[in-house]
Amino acid sequence: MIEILQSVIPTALFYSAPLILTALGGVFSERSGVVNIGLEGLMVMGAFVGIVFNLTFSDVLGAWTPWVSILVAMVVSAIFSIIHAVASVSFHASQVVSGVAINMLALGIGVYLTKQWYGKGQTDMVAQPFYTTDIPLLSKIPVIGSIFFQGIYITSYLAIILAFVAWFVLYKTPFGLRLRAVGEHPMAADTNGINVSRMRYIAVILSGALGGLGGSVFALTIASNFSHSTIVGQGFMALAAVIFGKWHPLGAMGAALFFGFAQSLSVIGSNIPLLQDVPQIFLLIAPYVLTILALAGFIGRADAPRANGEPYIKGSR
Amino acid sequence: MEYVIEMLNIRKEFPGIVANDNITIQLKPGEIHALLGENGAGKSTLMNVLFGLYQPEQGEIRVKGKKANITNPNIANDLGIGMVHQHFMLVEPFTVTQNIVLGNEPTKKTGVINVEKARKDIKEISDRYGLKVDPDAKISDISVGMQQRVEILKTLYRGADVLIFDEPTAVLTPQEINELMEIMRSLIKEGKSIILITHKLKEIMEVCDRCTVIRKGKGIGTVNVAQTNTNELASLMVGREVHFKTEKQQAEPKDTVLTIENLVVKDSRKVDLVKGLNLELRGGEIVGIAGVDGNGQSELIEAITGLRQAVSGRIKLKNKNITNKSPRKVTESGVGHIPQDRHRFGLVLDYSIGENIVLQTYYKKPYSKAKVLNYKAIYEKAESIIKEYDVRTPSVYTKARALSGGNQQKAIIGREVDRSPDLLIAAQPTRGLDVGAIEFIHKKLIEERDKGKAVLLISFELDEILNVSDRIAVMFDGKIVAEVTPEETTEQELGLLMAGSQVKEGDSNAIQ
Amino acid sequence: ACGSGSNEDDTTASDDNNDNADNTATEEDYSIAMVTDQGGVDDKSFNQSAWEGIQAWGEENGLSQGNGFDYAQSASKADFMPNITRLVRDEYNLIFGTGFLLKEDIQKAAEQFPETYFAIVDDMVEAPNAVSVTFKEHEGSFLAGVAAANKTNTNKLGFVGGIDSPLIKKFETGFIAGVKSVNPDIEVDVQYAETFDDAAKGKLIASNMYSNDVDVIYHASGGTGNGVFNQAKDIKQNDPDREIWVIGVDADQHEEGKIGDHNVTLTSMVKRVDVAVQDVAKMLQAGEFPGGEHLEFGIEEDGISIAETNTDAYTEDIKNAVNEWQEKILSGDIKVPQTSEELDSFIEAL
Amino acid sequence: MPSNKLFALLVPIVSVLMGLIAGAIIMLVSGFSPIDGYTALWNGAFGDSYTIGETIRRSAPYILTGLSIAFAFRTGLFNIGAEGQVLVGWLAAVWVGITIDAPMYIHLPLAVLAAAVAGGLWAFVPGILKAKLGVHEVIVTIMMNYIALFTTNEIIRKVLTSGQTTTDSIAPSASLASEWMQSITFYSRLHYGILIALFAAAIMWFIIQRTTIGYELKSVGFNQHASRYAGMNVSKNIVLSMVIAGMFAGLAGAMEGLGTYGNMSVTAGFSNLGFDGIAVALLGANTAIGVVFAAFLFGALKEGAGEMPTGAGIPTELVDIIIALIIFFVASSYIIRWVIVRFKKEGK
Ligand SMILES: Nc1ncnc2c1ncn2[C@@H]1O[C@H](COP(=O)(O)OP(=O)(O)OP(=O)(O)O)[C@@H](O)[C@H]1O
Ligand SMILES: Nc1ncnc2c1ncn2[C@@H]1O[C@H](COP(=O)(O)OP(=O)(O)OP(=O)(O)O)[C@@H](O)[C@H]1O
Ligand SMILES: [Mg+2]
Ligand SMILES: [Mg+2]
Repeated sequence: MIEILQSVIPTALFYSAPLILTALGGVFSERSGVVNIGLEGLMVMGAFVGIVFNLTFSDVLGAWTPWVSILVAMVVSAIFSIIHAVASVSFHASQVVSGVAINMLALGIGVYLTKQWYGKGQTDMVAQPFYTTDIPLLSKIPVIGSIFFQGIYITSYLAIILAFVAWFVLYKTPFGLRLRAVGEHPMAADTNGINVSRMRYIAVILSGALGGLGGSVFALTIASNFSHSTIVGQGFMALAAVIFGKWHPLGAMGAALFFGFAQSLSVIGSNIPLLQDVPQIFLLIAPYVLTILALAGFIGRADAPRANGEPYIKGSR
Repeated sequence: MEYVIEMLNIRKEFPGIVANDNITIQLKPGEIHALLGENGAGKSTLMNVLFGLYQPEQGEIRVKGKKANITNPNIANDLGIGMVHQHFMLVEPFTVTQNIVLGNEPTKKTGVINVEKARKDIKEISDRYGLKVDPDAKISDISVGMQQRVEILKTLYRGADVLIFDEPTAVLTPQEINELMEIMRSLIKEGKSIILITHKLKEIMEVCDRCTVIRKGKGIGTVNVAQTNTNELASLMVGREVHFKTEKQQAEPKDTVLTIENLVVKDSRKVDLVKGLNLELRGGEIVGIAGVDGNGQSELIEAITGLRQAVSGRIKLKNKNITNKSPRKVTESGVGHIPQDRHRFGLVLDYSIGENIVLQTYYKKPYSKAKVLNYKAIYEKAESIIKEYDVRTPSVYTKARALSGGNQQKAIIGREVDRSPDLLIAAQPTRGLDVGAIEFIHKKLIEERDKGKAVLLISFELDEILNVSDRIAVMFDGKIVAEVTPEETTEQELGLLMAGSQVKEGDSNAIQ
Repeated sequence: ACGSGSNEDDTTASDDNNDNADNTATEEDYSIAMVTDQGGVDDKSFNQSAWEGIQAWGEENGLSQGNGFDYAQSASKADFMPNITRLVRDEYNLIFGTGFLLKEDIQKAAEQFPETYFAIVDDMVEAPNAVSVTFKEHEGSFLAGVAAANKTNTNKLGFVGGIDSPLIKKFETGFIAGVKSVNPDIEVDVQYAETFDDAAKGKLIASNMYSNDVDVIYHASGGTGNGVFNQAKDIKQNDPDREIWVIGVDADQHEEGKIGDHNVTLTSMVKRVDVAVQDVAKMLQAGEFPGGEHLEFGIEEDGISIAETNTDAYTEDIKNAVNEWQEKILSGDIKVPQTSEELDSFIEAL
Repeated sequence: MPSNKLFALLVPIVSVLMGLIAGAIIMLVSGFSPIDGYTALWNGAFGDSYTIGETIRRSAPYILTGLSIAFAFRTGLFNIGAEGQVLVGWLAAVWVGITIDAPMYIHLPLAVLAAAVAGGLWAFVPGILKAKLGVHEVIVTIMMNYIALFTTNEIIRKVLTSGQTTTDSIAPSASLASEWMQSITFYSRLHYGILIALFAAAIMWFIIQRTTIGYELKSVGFNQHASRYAGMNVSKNIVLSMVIAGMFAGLAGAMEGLGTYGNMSVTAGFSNLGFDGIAVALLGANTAIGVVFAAFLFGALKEGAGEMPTGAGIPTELVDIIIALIIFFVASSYIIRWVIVRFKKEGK
């Protein structure tokens, strides 16, 4: 059993980390009332920038390259997400439409520029990706140490820590209270003197930053290069995690970890004696079926922030 | 004389309509100033201008004699102007405290919201003005009255000394209204000034010092309340004579239409709210259900109309059992329902008026044949209803959303009455309407009665109950605890009964 | 022109050339084009290899891209046919479809355009004007298996497949056959990712395999393999002494294996599509286009080889062992199995 | 204020123009000639009868997935699952096309129907979960996509073939392919499916605009409480909406299985027909007519894109960028309206 956990948990963690980060972005955006199905595109942008930056500056920055890369990816994706904010907050565009456009645009730009800059559809592999580490001291703890603190990406911890930070920000600070108010009842927030548009801009930009972080972490821990197929569906899985987690940062983290576990189990399944004779197809679809069952069985109904998806137009009702 | 607020010659246009046309209103310090006008006269618009939600095209606002340019609610807050909106501006999943401090949160050094301090501040203010609230309750869990107190606390918390109340009493029970009046008086005592919008002339007479009347966007004038009466106010506002007491003949009850036996209904939190209720209703009579909000009225209506499951008991319509039948079955058996919440239940706001008129009949001839809609028939019907019920709308193709509340209500009533149901359930049918519209709706209900239909009227307005009903059933704690006739009772007695005091010997004789 | 960086500034020029190509193509001048599958001409795999073959052939004949040879990139399955047709109408004499995904479309095109020659790489079509080019991947995989079996310390090996399909089965069975031929006691853990572009899945599988003491993984899974390389490199980074290897596929994946001073790519099973493409082109020029035939490129035809780039890991001993078995294959002493059934009887016979 | 109809026409046209202008700027900046680029794009989409045929062929499934998403949207549901519904529809059509032996007038309708039914069943799952348990349809449909992908692959390998990656070709009696259409379009793969797609659009328009079913569906989409009050069965309508949406998407699968390809192959990833359908639906403002136009626009741009690398050396992704920008501009029609109104005022 411990052995299984030892192999499941670290893998689940690296699989989940990009999803957690991106889903946190989704939580911020949707909590402020802006539906964000553009998460996929934001991840694409993050992956693209993270890889390109890493390839370009690894000689200069050395071991710091991956860290600076994800930072730059965050910033660029945050800027990129302003398009979504402008369309859906200022121009009152349908937020779903704008999100779809973000997805197409990011992939288009990413691959187009890759072809322009590298003359081919995919980049080389980066020389400075993230590597796993053992946490000093903690990894020595018997049992737990080997499960949670050995051979783990720092970025996975970062994701988990950020989930708690997001929870803190959303539920403990004035900023979070205001942001949630804007997503529930923008007019009430407005009459309380809160600038609805500004809050929504900030939230969308945060989702851009976190989505970019998620995408670049994916690229620098898992894919190592960028092409049209680097990010295929992870953004949608992150969106699913947002909803699965009931628009709560810790919920979204839990959902993303659940996906990671399920994927990891489906791979490891063939080594577990009990599951050895199960045809592979069932293991393959198990993560998705399990998600549906979990939702239907005990997670149940989840209510979105009430003003989610609705542009706020001053003076209308 | 110094005014705290002066709005001079305000003009505000919306596309195609002048909502405020050269209106002036001046508020003296320490007064309660009423703003009166028909539905859609432009009261809310004027106050929204004052609160910084709208920018006027013309005119000037002076605060304590100084010209002010109020471009957003923040500025209004800073100038000490607070507003309790007609539709509450509360974030439902938040607690009372969170709603009050929102936008002005006290923080600790760490940047965390200082909940303890917020709670203490709120307690202080609420004690001072007698505004009882539970600071940790969620808005979605508290009564409308408490929600309103939260709204008031919100403005006081921000240090407002001019308070605008936009129709605060429309959604309150009589008890809550009395409490509110008390609160307003104590606010004045503390040196605040108040602008009160209400359609209830009695309230104006009771608490207000002066009253500004507007009609169709134009200022009619300001009167001293002490030197006027309700009749004069009403005719100033509507431009004609208004009858408060609806004329009606003695009821002639016929066969039993509705029988309810031992009905038990739970609310959405699985608590019994209707606890073995019995009631009988005959054709040709209007039975008013009087009761304090939350005593099971809503659940009773929902059980009758099939919107909520009854746990036990029986509901019979003309000897047909309709207990736990689907809403469609109930409707088809001859029940009409004017719902309490017109936006939630009564209308599909994004449908046109025409489409809303056939909301329960679209699948029947002539509105559709073999599942194909006949829009010509639908809109013809709608035309005739908006004409008969004086629904003011640009056209039958206009979305219901664009209509004023009063006109939305008239459309619903038109729709329900026009189906000519044997039983018409009217829940708070005149909430938020001006006196003219109320008069009209009361007339329609009585007309139905005179056609031999049974009408069940649920209202928190004792006036309305006493004025319209032929028989009054008092509902308390999920049961009908007394039945009286309007002639034999008084508001005081009803009030006592509604509060659950024992039925007196003499009254039980009144039960038929 | 987008495919090669050097060409990107002279777009207009190549555009003009394009027009010329249509006008000046005479009967003696042959022109050749290819339609990629979703991978694209820079997939570091058989699309790229095929394109390199075509380029080499073009250079040899003094042609330039857009003028004598070209490619059409497909973004999805829906693009195959329009791309083929466009090239037909641009009057290319021979059109390659690279990848088994194009099988149906090449088949159809060959029937519709009998005047044009076609070639499908990695699958088979039947038409008098089309040639089928396949590779004996099982033979190469067999040698990869031999190398892995000689390298392993744990006697546990892994195989990561892309999509479970007859083609990838050839890699799997060849590999296992090679391994078992060296040492029947070695276990091979086989997993299919069911996708060619999910690096995360590849990494999950590799992580699981390596933590179960597998020390060499052979992958035939395209982009999914990125994850395998990643995992191997990560382990190597943390524990430079740990012996851990990946065997690449299609092209020499030496680059992918680099990690500091080490390289985790033991070797790669290289498919020389470029060789095959040039061979077919030359046959066409010689007027001997093998229409209707099935050409199989194996070790003997130089269509398959084993990379020897990583001289540190790929030791002389391994090299000798591989060469030994290669001889046996060439001489026909052993027939490498291509399907699960053949593999079963092969192992039985050991 | 100019009439709404005028706007409904102007906004998309202005948006497309702005998208193309933005594309031209990008081409200029990256050193390409916009004239060459757009000439190639045009030739690739409408250059001759062949490309026109292919453009139309490509549009047919877009129409259907667009309808699928638009239909669900009208009921307030977001069907991200068209992708999976396409796959199961495709599989079902091919399955019937291969295994059944019947005359064309039975076989073809049966195969088409099978696709619709399969798509409908696939969408039934998220529908019923949403209606009965309130489970968010977005997650369930995303999960159902993956399940569809892996299961159809497995069925092709294990049931329809023995370990092969492509099924046999369907019987000619189940084929939508049309020699006549092919012959007038220089052997494009244009097939009768486009008629099915247009017919489906007409059906959607009719259901939504003219029938009591559509009246109920829209009503439930707008306000569930009022719909219940009015006696409508909210759960039934949610399920029905998803199922009809799934049937449209399933039909898109039939376009591919019975028309374009005549078989089905194991695939490594999604066809993107479903995801692109989201964009098509939204570009078409979720109306049947709008979806048809948007699908043709989409089809033309995507088809024409193929010519850009060969014709002008421009990566096809530029077209994706242009499409995305067009979508932005349509979505932001508020600002376009505002500009047009401003413009008109100034002109006066
Ligand atoms: N946001 C708006 N957009 C367009 N027209 C509006 C808007 N708000 C108000 N109006 C118009 O202005 C008029 C006045 O509206 P207002 O809300 O001030 O009425 P009111 O006097 O508050 O009515 P009630 O008594 O029903 O609350 C209405 O008839 C309406 O047509
Ligand atoms: N977006 C809008 N477009 C047109 N008219 C509007 C709009 N919003 C509000 N109105 C108008 O504003 C007027 C008053 O609005 P208000 O919110 O005060 O409702 P009301 O008439 O008081 O109804 P209720 O009884 O529901 O409170 C209405 O007459 C309505 O026509
Ligand atoms: Mg008002
Ligand atoms: Mg009102």
